[in-house]
Amino acid sequence: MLLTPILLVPLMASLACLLTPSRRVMEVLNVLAFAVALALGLRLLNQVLAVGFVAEWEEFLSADALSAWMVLLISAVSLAASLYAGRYFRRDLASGAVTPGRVKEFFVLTPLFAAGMFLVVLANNLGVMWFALEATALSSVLLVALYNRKTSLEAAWKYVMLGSLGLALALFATVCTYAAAVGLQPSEKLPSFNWSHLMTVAPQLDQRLIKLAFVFALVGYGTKAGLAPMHTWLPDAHSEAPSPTSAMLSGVSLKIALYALLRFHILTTQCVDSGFSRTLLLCFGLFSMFLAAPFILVQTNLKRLLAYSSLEHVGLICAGIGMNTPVTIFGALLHMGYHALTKPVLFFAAGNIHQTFHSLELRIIGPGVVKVLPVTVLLMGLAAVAAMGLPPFGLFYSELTVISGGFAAGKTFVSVLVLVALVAAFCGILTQLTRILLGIPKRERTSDATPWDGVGAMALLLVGLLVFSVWLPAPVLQLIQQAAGIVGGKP
Amino acid sequence: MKIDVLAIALQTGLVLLLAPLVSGCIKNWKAKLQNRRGPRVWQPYFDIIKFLRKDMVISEHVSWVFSAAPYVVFVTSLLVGVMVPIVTVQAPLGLFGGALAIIGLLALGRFFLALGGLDPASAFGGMGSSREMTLSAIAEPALMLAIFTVAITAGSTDLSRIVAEAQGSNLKLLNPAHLMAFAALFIVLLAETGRVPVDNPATHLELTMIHEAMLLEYSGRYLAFMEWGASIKQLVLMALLVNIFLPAGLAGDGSAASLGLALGVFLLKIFVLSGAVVLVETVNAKLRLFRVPDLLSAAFVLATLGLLSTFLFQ
Amino acid sequence: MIMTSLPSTEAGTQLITLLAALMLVLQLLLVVQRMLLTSIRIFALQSLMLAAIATVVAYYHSATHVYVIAVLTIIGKVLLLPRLLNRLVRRINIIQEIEPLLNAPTSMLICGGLTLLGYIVARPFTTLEKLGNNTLAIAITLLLTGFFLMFNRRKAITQVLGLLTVENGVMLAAVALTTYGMPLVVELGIFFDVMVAVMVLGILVYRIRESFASMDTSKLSQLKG
Amino acid sequence: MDNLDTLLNLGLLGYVAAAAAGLLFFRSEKLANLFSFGCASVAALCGIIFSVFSLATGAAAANQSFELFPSLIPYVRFSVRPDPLSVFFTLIVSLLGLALSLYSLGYARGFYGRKSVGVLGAFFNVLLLATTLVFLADNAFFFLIAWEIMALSAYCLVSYEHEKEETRRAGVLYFVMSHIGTGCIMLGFLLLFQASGSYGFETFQSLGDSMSAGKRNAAFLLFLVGFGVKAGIVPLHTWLPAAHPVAPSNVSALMSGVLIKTGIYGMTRVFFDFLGTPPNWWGVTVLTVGTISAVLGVLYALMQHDLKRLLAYHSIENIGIILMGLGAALMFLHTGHTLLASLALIAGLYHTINHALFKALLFLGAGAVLHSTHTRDMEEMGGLAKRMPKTALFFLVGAVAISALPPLNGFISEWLTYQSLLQGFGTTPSLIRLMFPLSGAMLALTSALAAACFVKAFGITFLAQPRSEHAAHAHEVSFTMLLGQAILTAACVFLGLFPTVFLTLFDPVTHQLTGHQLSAQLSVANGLVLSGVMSDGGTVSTLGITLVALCLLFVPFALWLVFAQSTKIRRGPTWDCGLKGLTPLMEYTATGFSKPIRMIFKALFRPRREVQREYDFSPYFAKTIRFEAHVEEIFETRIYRPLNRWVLRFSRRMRALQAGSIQAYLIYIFITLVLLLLFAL
Repeated sequence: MLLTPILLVPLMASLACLLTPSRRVMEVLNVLAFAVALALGLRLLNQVLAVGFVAEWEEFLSADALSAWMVLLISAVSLAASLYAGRYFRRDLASGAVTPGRVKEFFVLTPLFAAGMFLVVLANNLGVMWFALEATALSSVLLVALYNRKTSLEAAWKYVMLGSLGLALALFATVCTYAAAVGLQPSEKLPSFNWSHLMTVAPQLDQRLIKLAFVFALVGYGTKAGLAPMHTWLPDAHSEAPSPTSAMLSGVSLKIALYALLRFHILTTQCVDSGFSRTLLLCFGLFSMFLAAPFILVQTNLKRLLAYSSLEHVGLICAGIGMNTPVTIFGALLHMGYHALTKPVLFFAAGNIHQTFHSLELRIIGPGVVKVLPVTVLLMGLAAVAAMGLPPFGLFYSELTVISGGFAAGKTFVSVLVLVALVAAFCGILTQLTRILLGIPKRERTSDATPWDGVGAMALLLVGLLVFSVWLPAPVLQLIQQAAGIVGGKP
Repeated sequence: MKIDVLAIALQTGLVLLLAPLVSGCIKNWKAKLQNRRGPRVWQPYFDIIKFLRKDMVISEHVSWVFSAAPYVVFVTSLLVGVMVPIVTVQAPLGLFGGALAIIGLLALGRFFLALGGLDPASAFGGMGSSREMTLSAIAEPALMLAIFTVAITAGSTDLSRIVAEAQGSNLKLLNPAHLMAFAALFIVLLAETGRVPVDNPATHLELTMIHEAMLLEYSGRYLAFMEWGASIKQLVLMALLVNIFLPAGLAGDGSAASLGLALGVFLLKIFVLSGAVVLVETVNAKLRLFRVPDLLSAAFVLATLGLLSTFLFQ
Repeated sequence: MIMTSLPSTEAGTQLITLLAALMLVLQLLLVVQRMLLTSIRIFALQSLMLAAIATVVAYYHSATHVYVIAVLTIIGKVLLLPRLLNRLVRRINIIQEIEPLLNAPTSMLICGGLTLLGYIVARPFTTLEKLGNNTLAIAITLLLTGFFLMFNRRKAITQVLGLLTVENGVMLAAVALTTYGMPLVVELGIFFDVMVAVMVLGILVYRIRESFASMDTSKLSQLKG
Repeated sequence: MDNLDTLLNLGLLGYVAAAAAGLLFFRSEKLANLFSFGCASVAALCGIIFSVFSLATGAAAANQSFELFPSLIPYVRFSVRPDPLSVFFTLIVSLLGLALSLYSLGYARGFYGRKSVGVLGAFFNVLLLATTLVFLADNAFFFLIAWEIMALSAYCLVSYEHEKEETRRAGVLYFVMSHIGTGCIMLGFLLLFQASGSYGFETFQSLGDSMSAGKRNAAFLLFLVGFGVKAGIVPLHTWLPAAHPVAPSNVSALMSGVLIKTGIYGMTRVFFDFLGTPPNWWGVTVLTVGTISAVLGVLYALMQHDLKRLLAYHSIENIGIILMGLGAALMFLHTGHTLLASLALIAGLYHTINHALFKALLFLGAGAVLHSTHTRDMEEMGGLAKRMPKTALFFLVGAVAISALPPLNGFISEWLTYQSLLQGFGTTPSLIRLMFPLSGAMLALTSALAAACFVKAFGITFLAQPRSEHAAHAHEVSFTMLLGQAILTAACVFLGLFPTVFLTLFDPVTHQLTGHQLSAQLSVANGLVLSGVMSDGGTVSTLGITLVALCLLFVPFALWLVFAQSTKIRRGPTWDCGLKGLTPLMEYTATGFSKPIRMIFKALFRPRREVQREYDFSPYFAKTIRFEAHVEEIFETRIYRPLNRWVLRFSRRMRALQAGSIQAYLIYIFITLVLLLLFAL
């Protein structure tokens, strides 16, 4: 009995927050919930390594290596976000940017959002996975629209419209997959729609239907994952949402949609042996990376800059998996972990800057933030160095693994494209952040700049990132290799 | 290849004594050509002795570099004098430096001369140094290419080997490569020693001087060393030119008779070359400063043609 | 239920094909429709057709849980949703839909093209359908035209309607392709999701209406670059 | 053997301890300064002892690799292989590390109160550590990690004084170009990894022969561009004159002295060790690039009146000279003349260490001048020789060395380069051999122009009258700064006078790369004289020349004895054509000094000058005249600025894609879906 508590704990926290009036209690509840979820995630990790496939409620909930790795990511990012949210909303309330009702709404919806994500990852049935993803979409819409400003409403509207459309297409893909399963044994009343069962029967499925299903899944779940032509909602939603939410959105919710897409990818590679789904993933991944670079270069809004950088990293993960060799998939999954630890720090720092300068426009923030918020800028600098893929941090290692895997597998041209996109993004981020972080501030900032704010969450994540960059513990390594095996198509 | 101190001493003395004579002759013959009586041939000796005896007036702005410059110029010129084969095939100091070392030492002398010009904080000294360094920089590639042409045929930059190789085969000068190299080196000689087409040694207009402008602030024995160094440098370049391209008459062994003969032949050759220089000086007017690079690039083209012809017309 | 005494599945297939065709016609009507309230009514009618198809399928395959789906569709999509949307429209009192992105003739042309595309895509799968031939093609066409409707209109409500028709198309495919429909828990999940989605959209439309004083989505374009 | 490795570990740990100390004593500046730079000099000393002993005793030749610390990540081994080439470059970085750390002890005092010295010390040590690891790394992964950390710490040091906008822009330009270079290097190593299957350098050994020609040439070009950006060869050099002047002086000395050499190390390691026998066009390309870099480097240096910018351009020139040596060596390897290749390689490497020494010395001198006059502009200096005599002497020694004038080390390495170019003429029958003498002539032009440039640099900065208040009140710098400069001066003089002694250290390096040990052949008359490799290609002995020069000094002394015994020396005003006395404004300025060269090379510089005159009452006598002269940096204006403008314009046009209307976004998805349905199925 391990999977259901992971789901129930956040739900209980959400309900509890609904009932308690005081904000302090809600903060503590959230942090506790996600701390417990993280602990459970770690136990799940050990169990998955031992058993390989954990199932409950006669296989309604199941967890293999890939989902265990996802559970870890979700709980880590959510814990960091909830740690940061406490101080963040205290300052927002003080400055009147948000009403207590909305803060309560935040503390209720965030665990719901996380629970939805846990369900996506733990659901064995594709339909339930779709349902869970729809739940996360709906809960995060109201989080994006928390500030009730004109722009955040606009961002929420686009987020919900594009999201729901994407999920409708994904539903069609689920229907087609189920139809293929039904087509296989017409006699049996209701064949089981569990993913594990589908995997066993995959080679006999009707190839054309599975390919149609993958196309719709790619466009549907791709929209939720923010792949290139369908990414347009991503910068709006991430820049308008409150920082803890945009950290969760950017850090892990994109990867959950990518996880769903991967389930279809694995199914298609099992059924259609040609590299159909692989080449599509690769093309969309590369397109996302190359599309992100120009936007980063001429970006005027800080959070949109970070959103496009997330788009680029998701593109890299997608391309890594698209190259479909054990090394590149291992690199891509590892990159998911490192990115999940790095991106929230950047968003928390952006949150601090937003609350101090009351704007996200790079022109208004202007040079010299280091003189106003020295500690935040130091941590943001370290996270930016990591996000740019420079050595002391793990992202360099995972990016190089993906590219060298591509070279070893003979896909030279594609790997060169990946490297070119990474260098372009590096130049963009460096020029933009240097312009605002270093130098002397234009006009003297008022007193409301409290340098030591929200530093705890950021420092925790950075220390985690540094530790995992240098030392990759054996169980985590084994888990990722197992997950890579699953994605790579070995059962 | 060993160093005998006697040969060094003798050659130093010879160079010291001969240099003022050569510049004196040139001044004298030039005056005669312009049907003036001109200063007597021994005048430079008296000038040097006069300068040595006079008191020195040094500008108050200068640092120690100003007083170090004359010694550096004088000693580098003497060193080069000893490295060049004048009367014997094997130059006394040949082991310690070949053609490249000579170019380097001349450059060192020029470096300190230019610094000496800049130190007294006068516009003329600055102008002289700037022009001197520029023109010598433009002349350098032509000089190096000419040396390369000659060195390639001899397979080494060691002057004695070059002279020995030139002496061995018959009249080398007719070979087109050597002819062009000689012409290029002659133009470089005019530029390096500040002769008319490039710079007028006898002018009093500070704005037109190049070499003399740097010496304006010098007086007394510093001026003597500077003048003497300049004339030694002139003698050395002429000797270089003459002995590489017309190596006839250089003494192989150290016997007195062959040395005497070699000295006679050397003096003849030097005076013929001085005559040529005087002729060029009287015939040409001084070029504008920014026309001199064209002259020197002509020298560079000549040297390149010389280099090409080493293997084209073999 | 009048259809109790139908003798053979062949008649059922014809009935389903007829109902599906009717759904397609309603969809095309929706594309050219100007009035908001009538659009909502057309959507309700379309959902009714879907429920009818569900009952026919349930009857022929005697699958009890498909009946539940049909009933839920009727309650939800035919009664509840239109009433919610009507109340929303009346409270925001916007009646007339101003000029859509593409005028009527071009829209119709595009819908024709999309129908052609639907058939091309659905052609290899005709063998799979048990009841009613090429309902999958109609389902895909409904999906694509619903999609087209979403970006052809400026009004938020019409965009929601477009989304719901897309969802109808998917449900039609579910009914047509799978002989006994999807497992009940999945169907329930999908149904409740649609309900919650519309409620959330309602909240958002209301809030946008409050701060923007108009439901024209072209005003929602400040976030650039 | 193992005590050498422990010495190396001690050195590396020393840097780490120094960096940690810098951060630890963040609060108190004196402690941070003392500990970080003190430990750094001790670590550098260990490095020197390690490299000299392992080169001298041939221990480096055994070149077995050992692991610094166990790696906890798969596929990565932090292994180090001190083979002769790496140890030679470690010697350079350690020698400079020692001198610069001592110098920084004094220099950092200038930052007390203004900036945090702990951070400077920390990053300084991280840079030294990363550079040493770059030289010693044994597999591509560790090399790239050390390379990127080096670039990152150099960026942090360059933008140390980030208050000025110019510093930030230079820092970004440096890091962007360096990262693009690193991208190329990464691709090169991946091509090798693809061919060899593993990251270790030992598997890359002469891998070129087994690779396909296309991949081999691609790898060569990638490495040339990648390492070329870091070395600063001409088309890729624009970051160098921007980054060096703005960095603190001890950092720009380190960057100019060592960081550029990592590019040279990379090229040597890859071209000679990995890519097997080179085709002819490789050598020709490197030689041409070297020649162009040398000539353009010195020409642009002449036009500068910012002292550190002038020195930065000279780094480009000297890198060009080094590349000439390497290019010639590659061409000889192609034609099989391994003996000549070793000579050319020795010339290149000898000039690498020479340049490291005298360039660092000059930057330290410039730093001392900047420290006391608070300006880099030469037009505001002058007369510093009397006020800062020791710095002036050290700067003069540096200037003489860099202009390749005889008694010092610059002359020796250029002499070796000339010898290899000369001997190269006979090696190939084809017209290519014409390149050797022509590049020799260009080398001569370069060194002559360098001499002119350093007459300007030394003369305008140190001689004549001070042109500004700052210069007038300049004072000599502290003892440690002078000590740093003294060490480098001593090294320059030693390398100049005793080349044959130093050449013995080259034997293991040339033996590893080209299979020959030349030091015996090159030293004649028991080490007094240095000779070319051909039987009697020409000899030179700087020691001999200096001794004879000292003897010849007797002649002026004798003349003084005979004639000038009773003369007196009087100090008088400089000749001013009878005006009422010379003011500092009448002196020759840096711009004036380089005027003739600017006129001769008009086509290259395209000089622009604006003169604004302000008249008071009569149109004939201007009240104030403002003169402004600009020289156009063609690479900047022709290549980099248009490229930058085009990229930004393209990106702004891409921004239109995200125009804000939800209809557009829906259309994007619709089109993707339709296209996929039509074509992908």
